[in-house]
Amino acid sequence: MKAAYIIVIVILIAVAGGVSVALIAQSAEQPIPFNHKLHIEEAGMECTDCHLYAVDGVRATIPNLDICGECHAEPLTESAHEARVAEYVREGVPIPWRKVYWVPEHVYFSHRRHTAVAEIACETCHGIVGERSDPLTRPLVRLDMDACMKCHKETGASNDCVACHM
Amino acid sequence: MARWGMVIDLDRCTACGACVAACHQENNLAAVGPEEATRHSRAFHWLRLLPEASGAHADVRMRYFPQPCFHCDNPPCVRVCPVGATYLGEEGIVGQIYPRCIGCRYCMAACPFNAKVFNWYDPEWPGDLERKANPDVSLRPKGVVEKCTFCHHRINRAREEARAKGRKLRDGDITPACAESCPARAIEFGDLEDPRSRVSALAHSSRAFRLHDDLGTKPKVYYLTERSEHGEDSRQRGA
Amino acid sequence: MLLRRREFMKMLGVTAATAGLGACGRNWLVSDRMVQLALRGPGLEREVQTVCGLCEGGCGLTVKLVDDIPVGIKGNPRHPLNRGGICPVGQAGLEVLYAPERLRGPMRRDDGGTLRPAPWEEVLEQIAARLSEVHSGGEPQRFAMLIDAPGRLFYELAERFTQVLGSGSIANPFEAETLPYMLTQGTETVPGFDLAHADLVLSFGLDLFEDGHAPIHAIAATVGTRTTEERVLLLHASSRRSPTASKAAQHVNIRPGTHGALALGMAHVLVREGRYDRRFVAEHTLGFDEWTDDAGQQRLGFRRLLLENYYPDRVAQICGCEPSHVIGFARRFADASAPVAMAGGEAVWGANATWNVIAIHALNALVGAFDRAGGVLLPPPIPFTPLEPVPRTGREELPSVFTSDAAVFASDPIEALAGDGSTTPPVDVLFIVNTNPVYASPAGARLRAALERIPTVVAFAPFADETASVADFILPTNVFLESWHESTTPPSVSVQVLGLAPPVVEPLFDTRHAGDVLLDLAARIGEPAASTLPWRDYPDYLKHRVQGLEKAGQGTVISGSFEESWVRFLEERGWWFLANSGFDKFWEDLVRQAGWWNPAGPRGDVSQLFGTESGRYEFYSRALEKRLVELGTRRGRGQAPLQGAITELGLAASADEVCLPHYEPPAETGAGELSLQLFRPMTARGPLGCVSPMVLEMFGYYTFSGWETWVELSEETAHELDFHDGDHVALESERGSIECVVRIHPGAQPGVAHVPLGLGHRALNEICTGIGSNPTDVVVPARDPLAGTPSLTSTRVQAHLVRRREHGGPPPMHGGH
Amino acid sequence: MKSDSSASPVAHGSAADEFQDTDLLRSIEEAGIRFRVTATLVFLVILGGWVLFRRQILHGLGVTGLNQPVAWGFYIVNFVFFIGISHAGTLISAILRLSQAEWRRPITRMAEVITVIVLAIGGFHPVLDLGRPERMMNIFTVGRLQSPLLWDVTSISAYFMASTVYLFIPMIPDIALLRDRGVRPRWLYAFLAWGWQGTPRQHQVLEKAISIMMILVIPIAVSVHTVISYIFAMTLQPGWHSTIFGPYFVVGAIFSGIAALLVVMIVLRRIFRLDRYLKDVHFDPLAKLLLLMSLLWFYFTFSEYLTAFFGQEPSELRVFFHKFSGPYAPHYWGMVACNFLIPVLILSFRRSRRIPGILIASIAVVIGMWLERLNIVVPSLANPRLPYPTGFYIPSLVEWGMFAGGIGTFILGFVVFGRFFPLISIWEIQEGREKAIKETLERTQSYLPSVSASSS
Repeated sequence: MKAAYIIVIVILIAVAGGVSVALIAQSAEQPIPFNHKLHIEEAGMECTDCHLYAVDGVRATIPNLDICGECHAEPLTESAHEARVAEYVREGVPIPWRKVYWVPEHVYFSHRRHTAVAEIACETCHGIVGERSDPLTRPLVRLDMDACMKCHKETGASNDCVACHM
Repeated sequence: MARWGMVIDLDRCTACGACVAACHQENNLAAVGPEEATRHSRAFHWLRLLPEASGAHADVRMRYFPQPCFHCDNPPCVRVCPVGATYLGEEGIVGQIYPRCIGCRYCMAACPFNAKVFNWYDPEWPGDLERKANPDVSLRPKGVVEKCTFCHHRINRAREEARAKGRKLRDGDITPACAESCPARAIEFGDLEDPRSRVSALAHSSRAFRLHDDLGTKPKVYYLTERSEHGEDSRQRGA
Repeated sequence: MLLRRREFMKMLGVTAATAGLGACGRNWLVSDRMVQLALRGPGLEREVQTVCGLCEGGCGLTVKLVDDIPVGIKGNPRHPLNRGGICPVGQAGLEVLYAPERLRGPMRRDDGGTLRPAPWEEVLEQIAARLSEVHSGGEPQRFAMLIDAPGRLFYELAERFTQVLGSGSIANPFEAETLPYMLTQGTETVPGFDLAHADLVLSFGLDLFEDGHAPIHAIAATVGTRTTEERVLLLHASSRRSPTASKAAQHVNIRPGTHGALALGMAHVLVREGRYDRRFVAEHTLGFDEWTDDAGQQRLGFRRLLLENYYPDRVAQICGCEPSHVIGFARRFADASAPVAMAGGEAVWGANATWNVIAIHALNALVGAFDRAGGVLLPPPIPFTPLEPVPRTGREELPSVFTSDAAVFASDPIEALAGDGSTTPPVDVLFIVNTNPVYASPAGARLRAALERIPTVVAFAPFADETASVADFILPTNVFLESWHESTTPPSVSVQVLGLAPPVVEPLFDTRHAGDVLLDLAARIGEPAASTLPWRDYPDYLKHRVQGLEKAGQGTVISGSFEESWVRFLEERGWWFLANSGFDKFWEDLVRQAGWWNPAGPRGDVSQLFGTESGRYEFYSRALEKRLVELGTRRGRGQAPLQGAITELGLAASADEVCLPHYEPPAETGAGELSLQLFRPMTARGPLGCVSPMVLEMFGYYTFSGWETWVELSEETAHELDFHDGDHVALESERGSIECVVRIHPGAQPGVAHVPLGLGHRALNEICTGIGSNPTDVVVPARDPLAGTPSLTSTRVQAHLVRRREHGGPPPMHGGH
Repeated sequence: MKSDSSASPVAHGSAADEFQDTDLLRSIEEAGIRFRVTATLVFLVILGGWVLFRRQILHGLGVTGLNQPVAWGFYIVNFVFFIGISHAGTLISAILRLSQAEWRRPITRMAEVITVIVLAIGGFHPVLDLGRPERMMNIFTVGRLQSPLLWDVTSISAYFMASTVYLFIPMIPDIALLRDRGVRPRWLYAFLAWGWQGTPRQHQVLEKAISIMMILVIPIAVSVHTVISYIFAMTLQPGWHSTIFGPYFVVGAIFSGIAALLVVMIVLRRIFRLDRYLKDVHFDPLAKLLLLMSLLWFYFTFSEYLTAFFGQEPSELRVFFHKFSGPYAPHYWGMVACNFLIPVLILSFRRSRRIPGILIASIAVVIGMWLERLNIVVPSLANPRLPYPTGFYIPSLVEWGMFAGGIGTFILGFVVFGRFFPLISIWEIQEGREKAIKETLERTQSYLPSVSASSS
């Protein structure tokens, strides 16, 4: 009799383990270790300097080549990684950044509505990226439905399903 | 809050089908193909043109109703949905939440107006037709029920514009795809609760009637009958 | 704020639970294609104005682009023609742009006879060589061109090309019917019908809201831009109970082809009850009362012809309707303040089309509906920069290949090429530009055989359609969204409008606009083409021609929602909109708004509308009399040339009547028991509509049918032939047979089978090939004796069952209970 | 065919020593080749069903015959059909036990087994019907109790729980018997026997449990089928939205339940040669009950369609004539024949109320009741209220495959159950032999005063 119980427990543990491994593997490897902290504090930049459309676009977008190219056409420091950026810029090949913050395909999230209209700071949803010097491999703040709805309830924004599920 | 509704003037509508096509393109519907459409009758639109005949042989008259979802205030489909995938929103929109719908199709059986449709197979667009998809409207996978949404992505967009400009929503800010494409300007859309809006004016006109309003579902799409001098008023002929 | 431990554990727990229960909640069935679609750029939106190139209607469109990818097409609310309205085919513009199997580059037929892709350079060099060979070979008339161009500018460029390299043999196989207006009004083009101000429209055979040259303009003008109370009153006479017929205030179901008789019956009532415009008839018409010709003979007047022959009972017997209908229509027509009578659709597709239209247009003359708001107007041609004449060196006397004496006035270009299938075609090099005659013309099969015998056939088309697949060279053209394109005032529209638009997107494949190719060929051939076609490319040519428009200073670029009456009001008071700063600003405005228009209202002087010798509306057509006498003498009937010509052409009229509006019975060919009548639903507009899956799926949208050609039968006919709704039947004539699905329509006429045009392609792209059937395959064309155009509605067919409806109850056309 | 000459009618003595109900264990002890062959054959049918279901998951519901107006078809029809048969079990065995009808003893377990298996199959059918089966758990995580489908889920799971318990409790003594006889796999019987020693205390508790379950199961069973009818009745569709649906479905369920029970009894009697236990005396009352239910069913059907026709509402009439003279006429008249004509003709005459006759009538009723569900679901969907074209429905291979899979699961369930547990309840038969005769004697004496007064 005990054997049966044991088998069931073992199965459960295996499944849980497998899932957590899968979750960790989900974390993305960035092609170039980008240091947010360096850019914000030393270079004194703002989020919207690189993520141009964070305020007036639907998607904030990851900066493309010519934004990086503005400063990094030639290497500013000696770090090897930064040299690779200049190399990318010279070849004109877009840097294959990995997108870390996802909104599921069936959700319509517009940055402008949150940043421009509701004046929400970037950190609320993206976590304090400014202080991270190592590259982002996993979302700092888990963006799930409960989080969004909780915030919507607090700020009085509509929790009508069709507001986000278009 | 608002109570979105629509008025379709049958006296103006010329059955040209522009609304059917506009809805099809705006909401990324996909054609199901000849085999599925003719042999299995699975072709579907969110807005259909209903032919209704009245009168006998020689002087039969066809009347064409553009029929979107009526977004009833007392919707039979919402009552029966086991998971709350279809629900009556705060502003009167009967929403259909695709990620929650389990595809049991009970709402299709319950809707007296057949306003709900279903993707029997995964929708495909031959060649690279996908690239034309409207990014504002999500693509629905197979197995979920879908319906006319009164183009609520346009409602949200108009609200966003209005809020960005710091003003309230005005009548006429929002035109669904069907109303926008209609050459005869037969479709009006607006807030039924706002007494100054065109829609509520028309909805209270003497010519206004609703299809099967005896069922108590309180539909929010009003039709205006054809005016007699433009042809026998079919309402008197016992539609 | 690292991922908090509690959150991590909770997430782990939830995931374990769901994993354990079979990954519920996660959408693992959503294919990645959908996820990847959502990952576009920032989602920046902009809107661009353009003009629809999918049919001749010339509607103004607004294309919504997100990150430079077109995602939506809607009507341009400011465009004067459609005022924001758009038809289903227009909406499918993006489905045509991204349609599968679009030609990706030029194709050339190798000696093995198969079409192989080839580079542009090589192909153009070879074509240029062939052209200069023909040009210098002393027989320039061996080069001809068939073209269907929605815009005058492109047509004039092509015409210039054929004049300089050939003998001007250029023809539009599907030209609008201009002969009746030329005979009565003396105009070269179809006059404009001012639908925006008419309060009653009497349409014969023309489903105003579905068919015709610009249906969306018709809807917008008669209904869209007006309040419900002012909406137009539509009287409709046709043999089919179409949606427009059901929309009309009154619809009379008449026998096919008898539209002319009904018009004359109404004219009889107008004249007998004296409800016609006496002043207009007296001052501006000819041949109404008895008159003596220059030979001193007393000639029959139109009045007496009407009173003697077309009394309501006889007309009702001809048309198969009630005399009260004829009288009622006439009185309602006369009582209206701004009535206008129009002909189209099945009335102009018969062998007696010209006679029908002459009789119908006579009604407009009787109520004096010329040169007044809501009546018949003649919009002057758009003042483009005129082109200097082509330097003709000894080519004047060479006739165009397409003129032949088969018919009295003109002849069918396809018939001239196709011949009787065995003769060697009169052409060595043939250009076929943006038209598909092998599919669309009843003589398509013979034409196809002829094309195979023509040494060089160059087809300009975006798809490898039926005509292109027979050609030696296929030069892929752009879909209208990919190139500069223009469209001028569609026939029967009273507003002068020019639609001119730059490309909305970069061409998807290696395709070019036909205009660019012609200019490129001219440059390659060198003199004399290079000098007469000096423009660098098509936009350059357009710019050159539009300069004249800016100098003329009339009309305005489409901007803001100026009501046309306001524009005219200002113009009458000397305000000229275009006195703005120079051509470049004008050009930039024109291109941004993709259109110019001039609300050409009444000219104030009626006689300007009549180009006849007498300067009047000729009930008795002198031009027709002159040409018939010529034909009579040429055919050796010297002593009574008129009567000789009548017997020669097999007309039913007597010598007195022939030049007056009279009724000619419709010709009937074949021996079947059903009269085959064709119609064009809204979803069959333009040649490219059917590459879009949406258009095909909603092809019969008002009968819940799609992807199939149907035949509308009346209940009695279906009962006689034992057909049920939904059965598949074959309609046969001596030329072949087509398969259709039976739709029992409660209002259909017994003994008449109505079949929609638009489907039945054998080659276009994989989506529409083999879908439905093409009714022109079974049409046995009788010929219109005057205009020479083949008739589409003169065939009698035999119907027999192919297979029963496979399943369940019939989809009742009239919608059940 | 009287065949009980061999065993003396009255046997006494404790169950353990002279145990003569050996043939009841035949299905367990001699479960040789025939069991394996039938099991594998039926398993293949079910496997075919799963392969088709996998195809449906990958391609979508398009592989079925469902289409735009007719959104429900075979799966819902079979769902109602299988749950209908489930009323064979608990309801009938509970009523027979309640009325202490002695002839119930060999029947009750078979009935309860039918219920449990068919409930499992029927309960799974709505999952087959889902467009997104992987979101099935949404019903529990975000379920809305206001939806008739949720009432349905709750009532069916309650009924399944109740009828499993109601099946298991009376089996405990038999399992203990098997445990004592050392039938392989011993651990199964040891575990399931739950430590039964047959002490009077345990008997008393067992009797009490059975009587509680008896009372409990009847209302649940009635509620299950009323709630299934509410799925249709709660909508506004013509032909569905009528008050008679609740009782109509319950009557239909009992009707098809009895028919299914009779079929199973006859088949098992034939296979396991149980004619010593299932005599005519068992079949005759059930057959009469079937006849009664056929008349009752006809009464309900007649009144439903008369009200629809007499009311002359256009949408109702459209559905009505769709069944009477339209494309569903063969199904409709087939149903009336199978449910009313055949059973009444066969069962109302003693001569034809024999086992073969009963078999024919029962099979006709099972088919008739399946047709009845089809006649209810599809025509109402095929005739929309608005002037849409009339719909049609042609089941596809996948749907037929799933139906065969369902029936296969039913047969497999029985075969496997028969392999491990006795199909007739042994201890009740023995208890019948020992106590039942005395009890019935006392009971009849208690209410027949003249017999007790003469005291002879």
